[in-house]
Amino acid sequence: MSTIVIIFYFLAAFTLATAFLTIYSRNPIHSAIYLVLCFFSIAGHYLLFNAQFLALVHIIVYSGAIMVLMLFTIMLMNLNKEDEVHKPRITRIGALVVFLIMSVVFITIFINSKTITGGYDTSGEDFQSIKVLGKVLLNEYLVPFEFISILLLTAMIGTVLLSKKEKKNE
Amino acid sequence: MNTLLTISGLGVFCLIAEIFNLRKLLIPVAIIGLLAILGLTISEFNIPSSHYNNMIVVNRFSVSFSSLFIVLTIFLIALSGDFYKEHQSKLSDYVAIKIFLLAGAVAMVSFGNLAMFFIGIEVLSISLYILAASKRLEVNSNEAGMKYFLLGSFASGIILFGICLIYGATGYFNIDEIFQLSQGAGIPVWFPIGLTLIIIGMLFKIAAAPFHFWAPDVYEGAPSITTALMSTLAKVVAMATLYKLIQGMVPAIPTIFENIIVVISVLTMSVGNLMALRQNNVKRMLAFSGISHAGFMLMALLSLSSAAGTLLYYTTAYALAGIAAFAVIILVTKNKDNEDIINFNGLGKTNPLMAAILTASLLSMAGIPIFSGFFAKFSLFTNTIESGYLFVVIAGVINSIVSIGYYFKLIIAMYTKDAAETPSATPFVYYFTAVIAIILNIAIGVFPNTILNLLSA
Amino acid sequence: MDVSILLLSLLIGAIVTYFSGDKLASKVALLFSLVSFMLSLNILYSYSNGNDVSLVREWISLPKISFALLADGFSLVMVLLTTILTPLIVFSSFGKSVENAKKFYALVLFMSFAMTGTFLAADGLLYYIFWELALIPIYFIALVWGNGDIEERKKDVLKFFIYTLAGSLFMLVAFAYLYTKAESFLLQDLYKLNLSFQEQTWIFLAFFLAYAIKIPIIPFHSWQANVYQKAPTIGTMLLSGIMLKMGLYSIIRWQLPIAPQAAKEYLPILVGLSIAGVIYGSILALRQKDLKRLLAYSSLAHVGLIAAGCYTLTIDGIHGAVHQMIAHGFVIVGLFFAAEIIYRRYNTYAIGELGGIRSQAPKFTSLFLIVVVASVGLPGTYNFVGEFTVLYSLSQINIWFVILGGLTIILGAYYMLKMFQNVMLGETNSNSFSEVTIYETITLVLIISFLLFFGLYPKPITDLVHPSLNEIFSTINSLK
Amino acid sequence: METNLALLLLLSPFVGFLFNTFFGKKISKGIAGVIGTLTVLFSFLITICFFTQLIQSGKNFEISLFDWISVGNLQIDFGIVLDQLSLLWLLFVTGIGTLIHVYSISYMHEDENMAKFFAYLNLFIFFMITLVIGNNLLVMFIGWEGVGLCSYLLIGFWYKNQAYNDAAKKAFIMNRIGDLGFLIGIFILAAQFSTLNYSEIQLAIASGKVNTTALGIAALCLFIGATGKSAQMPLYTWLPDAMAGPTPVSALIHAATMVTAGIFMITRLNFLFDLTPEIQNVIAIVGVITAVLAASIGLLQNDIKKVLAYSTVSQLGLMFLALGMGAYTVAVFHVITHAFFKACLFLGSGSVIHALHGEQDMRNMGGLRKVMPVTFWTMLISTLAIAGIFPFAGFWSKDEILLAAFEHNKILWFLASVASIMTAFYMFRLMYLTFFREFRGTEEQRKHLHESPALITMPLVVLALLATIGGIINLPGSFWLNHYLEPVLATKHHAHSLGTQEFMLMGVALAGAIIGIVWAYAKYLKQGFVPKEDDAISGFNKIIYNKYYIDEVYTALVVSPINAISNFSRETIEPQLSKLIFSLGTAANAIGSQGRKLQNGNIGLYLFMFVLGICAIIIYLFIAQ
Amino acid sequence: MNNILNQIGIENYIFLSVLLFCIGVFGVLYRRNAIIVLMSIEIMLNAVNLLFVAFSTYHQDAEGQIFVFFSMAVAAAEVAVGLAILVSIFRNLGSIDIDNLKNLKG
Repeated sequence: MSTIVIIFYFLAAFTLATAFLTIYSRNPIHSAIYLVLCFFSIAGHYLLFNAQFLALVHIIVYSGAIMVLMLFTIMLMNLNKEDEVHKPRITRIGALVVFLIMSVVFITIFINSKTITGGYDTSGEDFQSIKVLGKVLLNEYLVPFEFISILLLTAMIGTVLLSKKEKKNE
Repeated sequence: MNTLLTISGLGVFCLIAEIFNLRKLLIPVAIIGLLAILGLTISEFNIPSSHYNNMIVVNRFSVSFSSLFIVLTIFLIALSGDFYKEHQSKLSDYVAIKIFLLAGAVAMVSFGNLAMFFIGIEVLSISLYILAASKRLEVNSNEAGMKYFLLGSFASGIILFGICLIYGATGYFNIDEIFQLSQGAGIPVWFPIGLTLIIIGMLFKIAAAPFHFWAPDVYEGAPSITTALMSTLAKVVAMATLYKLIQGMVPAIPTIFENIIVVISVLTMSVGNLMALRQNNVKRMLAFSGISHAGFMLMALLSLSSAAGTLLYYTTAYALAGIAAFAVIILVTKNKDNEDIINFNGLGKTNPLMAAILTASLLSMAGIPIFSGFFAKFSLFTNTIESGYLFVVIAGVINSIVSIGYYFKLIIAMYTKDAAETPSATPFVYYFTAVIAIILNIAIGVFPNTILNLLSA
Repeated sequence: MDVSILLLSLLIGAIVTYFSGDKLASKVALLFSLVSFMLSLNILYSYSNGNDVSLVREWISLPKISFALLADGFSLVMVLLTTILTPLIVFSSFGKSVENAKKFYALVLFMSFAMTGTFLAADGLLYYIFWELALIPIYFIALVWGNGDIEERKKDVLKFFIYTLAGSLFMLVAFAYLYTKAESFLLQDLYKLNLSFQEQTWIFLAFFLAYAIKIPIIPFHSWQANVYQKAPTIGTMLLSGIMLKMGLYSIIRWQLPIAPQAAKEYLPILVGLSIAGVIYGSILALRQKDLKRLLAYSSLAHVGLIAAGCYTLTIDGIHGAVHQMIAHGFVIVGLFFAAEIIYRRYNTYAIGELGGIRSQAPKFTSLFLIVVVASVGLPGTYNFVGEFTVLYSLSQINIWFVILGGLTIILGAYYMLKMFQNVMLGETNSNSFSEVTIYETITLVLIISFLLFFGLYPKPITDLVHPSLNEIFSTINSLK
Repeated sequence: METNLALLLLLSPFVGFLFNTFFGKKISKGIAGVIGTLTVLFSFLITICFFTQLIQSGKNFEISLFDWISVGNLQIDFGIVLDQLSLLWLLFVTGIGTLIHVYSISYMHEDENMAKFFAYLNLFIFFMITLVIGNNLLVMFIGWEGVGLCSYLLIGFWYKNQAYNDAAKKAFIMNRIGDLGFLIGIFILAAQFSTLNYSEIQLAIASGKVNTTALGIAALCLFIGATGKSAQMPLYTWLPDAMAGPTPVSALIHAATMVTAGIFMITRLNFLFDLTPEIQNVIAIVGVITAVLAASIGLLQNDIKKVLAYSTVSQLGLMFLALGMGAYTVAVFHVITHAFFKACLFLGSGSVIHALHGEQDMRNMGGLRKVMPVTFWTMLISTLAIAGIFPFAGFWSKDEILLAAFEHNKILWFLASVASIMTAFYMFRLMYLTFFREFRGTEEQRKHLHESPALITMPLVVLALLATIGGIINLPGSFWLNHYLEPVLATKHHAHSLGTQEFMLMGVALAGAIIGIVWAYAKYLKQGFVPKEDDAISGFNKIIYNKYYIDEVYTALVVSPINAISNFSRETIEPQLSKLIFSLGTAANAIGSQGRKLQNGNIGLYLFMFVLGICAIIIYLFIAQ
Repeated sequence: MNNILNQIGIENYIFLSVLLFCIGVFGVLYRRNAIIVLMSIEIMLNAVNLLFVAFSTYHQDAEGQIFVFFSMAVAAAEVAVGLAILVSIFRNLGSIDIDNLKNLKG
């Protein structure tokens, strides 16, 4: 078993474990911390694929932006207590059952799917350096890239709209 | 292509207008702008083209549906003026979001690449989350927003997963390439799984059973005008996109998958109709009615190759009736704290025109002749019979019968009960919108050719 | 000139009536219905001179739907029935104030428009559209202007609407199916279709459901009495006088020629069911306490006989059915109008509270009696012509059919005379009953003179419908 | 010319009807009556014209006026025929009709609706003429139903009394039962011959090639029609009740004219009945049973008009007996003589009732002989005639019937004789109770006792005269009627030669009549027996007095079940059916209500369903395959 | 350059992603705290992102990675909007327990 495989399994186990703990922790702060760890481990996977740029962006966006935003919200709302009452047993069991069914179903169908027996293509070309990504993003994917700005703009206006206090009788 | 650009431009313009305090002009300008865009869009009708590495594909399908979306948006924005009278400072935001939403909608029907599709649907969804939650001081609106947001994001995740699997199977996001590959042998099973997941995600968006649970709650809780938007524009967009997705990615639906569609279609229309029977809240009732219509629209997928025109017709008929109905509903429930049927009592006496319009739109939804809803259902039935699914049609017929029950509940309330209060003055814009919408509805009912055959040539 | 002008005049009439205001509405409606009556006479004249008054225009190219109006003797007779009865019905309401008159009369004219369209349409979908359109005005007429408890009425009228719509939607499916076979909705194309027996059976059933509910044939009649009772009398007249003829007309025009094999196969059941309706309706009518309900059940019995005539698949039966349709149209309008006259004075339909009217209103009594006698089918009235012919055709199928169907002349006499006795005769009623007004007299006299004239001289109608019925009959009989 | 005259004959009473309907209120009662009478008289005169013409030329007059109903290959026109039979009928219909009109002018003058009465009478005459002169069965059917309608109107003339209205309704419905039979008979004939014209049918039958089974059924159906109209078993019960109408109506419609329509029809179609001996037997048996049964009921009735009514039924039974034996002329002969004496009897009873201000119960009469001599004598003559006393008209006709019966079947003869004896008994019982001994009514009535005015007595006298000499038309030996009717009868009926047997039978008949009279004399005049009060009647008498409870039986067997079914349908089937339809809606609503519980607002549940849905679809698509 | 998939195999990544995705789903179903639900959805999206990158390597194609950028942007936008809604709910209800959102039902 090569190092890479060991690293993969370790990372995979870590990812799943932290993801699970995220959900399982009763304290939202802990959840957030676990989630950050989870994200880091996913970044590790990206690095395994040699996608350094993506890994970096991932950490910046998720761990840096999204999680900070969440933590900030948690703090803002003063939710850092373990005040969540557990769901009724039936829903918890239901959730668990659904989780199991879904995992089994999906894994079954993927096991049933045609396994790739031969080797994997290695084009040898560079396909994931910043340079290539930049070119693809700003040439072929220019329109979606620009359209993303609309998305973000909408989200921005929306967030403002949702939180802006109105002045009465303007 | 131009459509998308100009719509985005118009959206940005609306935001800028706020800076220069041009609120009074906002809605007229937006409407005029949309009309201009409508003209621009229609001018591209006979010029199929693709832009930017097939990111945007303009063809008759996309142009006709985009035009429909634009028309619906015009109506909705026209209604916004009065609806947001109390929220002048946010008006431009609302209008801008709606226009961006339109941009997302247009992207969804004219995508040539799954990236555009995904971003389009996200623009649409996020706008809707915002609009649903936009009455931030009202718990119901918050709840609606939250429910829609959680379930919607979940569905987005499913769609994303589906896209990912398709990418994994084919290595492309470009649907032309995917279409090519999907015909070849040896495509991994990831592809059908991915496609199934995307379709499930879209079924969620059109509120098909059993993915419909969000719809009634969200429709009820959201501000009425947003409900109008969701039940007309959003539903139509999702349906058109679903059609385009399937048609664009596979040459034909395998029988086994058609079975699924049959089951979901029948289930959806039945659930929608049966649940609507016992509703007291008009918006909620129309939500269930919308669910049942989604079931009908799904029948179009059973005759995939020939149903585009029918689907366009059905969606147009449904959306126009919906706009007319909601114009009346918004008007009637304007200063009320709920939308119960009781508010409609005696409308036939206090405001006969509006009552007539609501009646007409409900009759159209019920599929009574000369209203376009009849032709819509009829051509859908014909198509489906031609594809050999007679029993789905019979289920549809039985559902149409059931649907009379609740549509007429409202009509009866309007004409037989006495009004509790005296009518207040009606802003002209409601009349205008409702009348135009219902006239369009009847017009395409009398001349169904105009739309029915748009996509068949 | 073709028949479309008729539709146009009625439609315009409806619109103009709506805008003419409450005061003028009834007069405007009368004017337009008379105009359309004149026009239909004119068309009839032109038709009998050998001119083609039909109209076929392409309307929708895909699916191929035409705006096809077929004017042959048969449809013209039915159109004429509509255009005569409409002014009569409008006129019958003169001297009685109607709330929201402009809407009311506009709806009446609109309904008449739709019914005329149904009788004329020669394209399946067009026909279906008119068929459904006729349902909406009567729904509102019954709902808004009806009498009795509003909650009950709402339920019953809604049931009526849903029920009839349910039936006709299956007809729509049948049409859609036929379209996939024929690639056209045109009547003649549908006639030419070569359908397997099984297909015919299903299509026949789909049509049957629509017609059986509309006509109604038992056991699909449960909407009828309630709606007749609760609708305003004008609505009841429209329903019973014209609208249910739509179903009977359609049997002959659409159902039998399109699915003749099925009709032949199930002839005993169909005729049997219709005759069961005759007997059941009569028996029910015997013990009704409400005048309008009684008349409703009498109508059930009568139309059962007409339907039986249609389903005998003999030329006589069809002929007789057509005669009987027209006769029944007049007589039932007359009967309901008589009930309305009583209601205007006593404000009740309860038979138990009536009686002793004859001594106060001899003129009314005589007129009413003649209508009653006509409905009983006394020779010399038009009803006899139809009844005789239908019974004759039944006798050719099976002697038992005519014996059972013939019970109508016994039971019919029984319940009608009993009703007449309880309503009109006996010791003078303590409430005063004013004699019929001039409007009411004219209406009744017109109806009666029609019934008597054609009772003695039905030849004009026979001559008019004969060729077209023969044509339909040969279609039914041609091998399929 | 002849056509116009024939139309005039037909329409003259109709004009009277129209006139009295529209202007009756405006003119005085007398004028209304006179106009009504004149129109009938006019018809009578035209009939005489035609009659003399026919006698001279012997040629029928037949014309088709216009096409009426055309059914497939069956063309029915509105045609009239004036031949021996129809003219004979017309003669006594219009003749007696005129007399009764005259009588009514006086009899009805106190009634506020006299004009209407005359209108109805005229309408009746019009329909009766239609019935008689039609040249095909369907025209006859118009008249047939039309007279039924008039009968309905006239029985219920005093419409304020619901019992009278019930009687009218009953008459109409009983008639309609027969009419259904008639109609079915018509259908079968139409199907067989494609025509309903009498002469054409006769020709077709004469040419052979007929389906006798079908004809038998047709004949039976037609006979059922006749039993309705002519009050035979089992449909006779309406006739006694029909006495609710004014007495002239009873005389005209329910004694002289309308009830003989059945005999007219069978005589008209004699060629058909001749082919079906089984049906003829049925007719004869039904006739004789009716005769005996009705006569036996008549024995104990106390209502003067009821007695006459049962006597009518009984006499009609005898006529049917004659018809059943193929002795059509005999039947017709008896119809005519019966018309004379029965009309006279009814009018006479009317005169009595008139004098007693509406009293009809014979127990409250008596001793009227002196006060009302004209009425008494005319009635006595008629009674002798009906009892079959030589040489009154009834003797000859009844004797012919008995003679025919004796030749045909001894049992029939015996029963007919029994009926005759009973007839003689109850008729004289009527006479004795009414005119002899002391007056048993109230003092108030006694004061007002008076002979009726001339307008009433004049028709009585005329009719009594006719009842006396009426037999002349078919006296043994001359047999004028036989010869006269020969052209319309298919089978020539040989006249009896007067032999020993004939004389003996006459003697027996006469003796029978005398026995009846003596029996009545002994009981009612000699002993002065007055029938008991209703409650006191018991035993077999009670059964007879209550008409063998046949009405009750009919009610129990037919009317009550129908009403019960009707009630059951109205109260149970209809609501249940309604409920069934509603239950579909209710079920849908119930599902909706249950569904609402699922839609419980819980996001978790929604997601749960969402995921389950995904799993289900995936499993179905990718695992279950 | 050595393709990492030669050693690990694409299946394993698929399984990992699926499991991660399912854990996300589980979280959505299991928790009542809206913010944790939000996090669960992020986990789902990340699972897909991971798979995108794996497929990108599998196909030796940049597009998959480009899509991950889009997906991140979408995630960010969603979180922003989601949190905004969350905040307004918190302001109105004082809690972010999604089980309290049961006004709308039936």
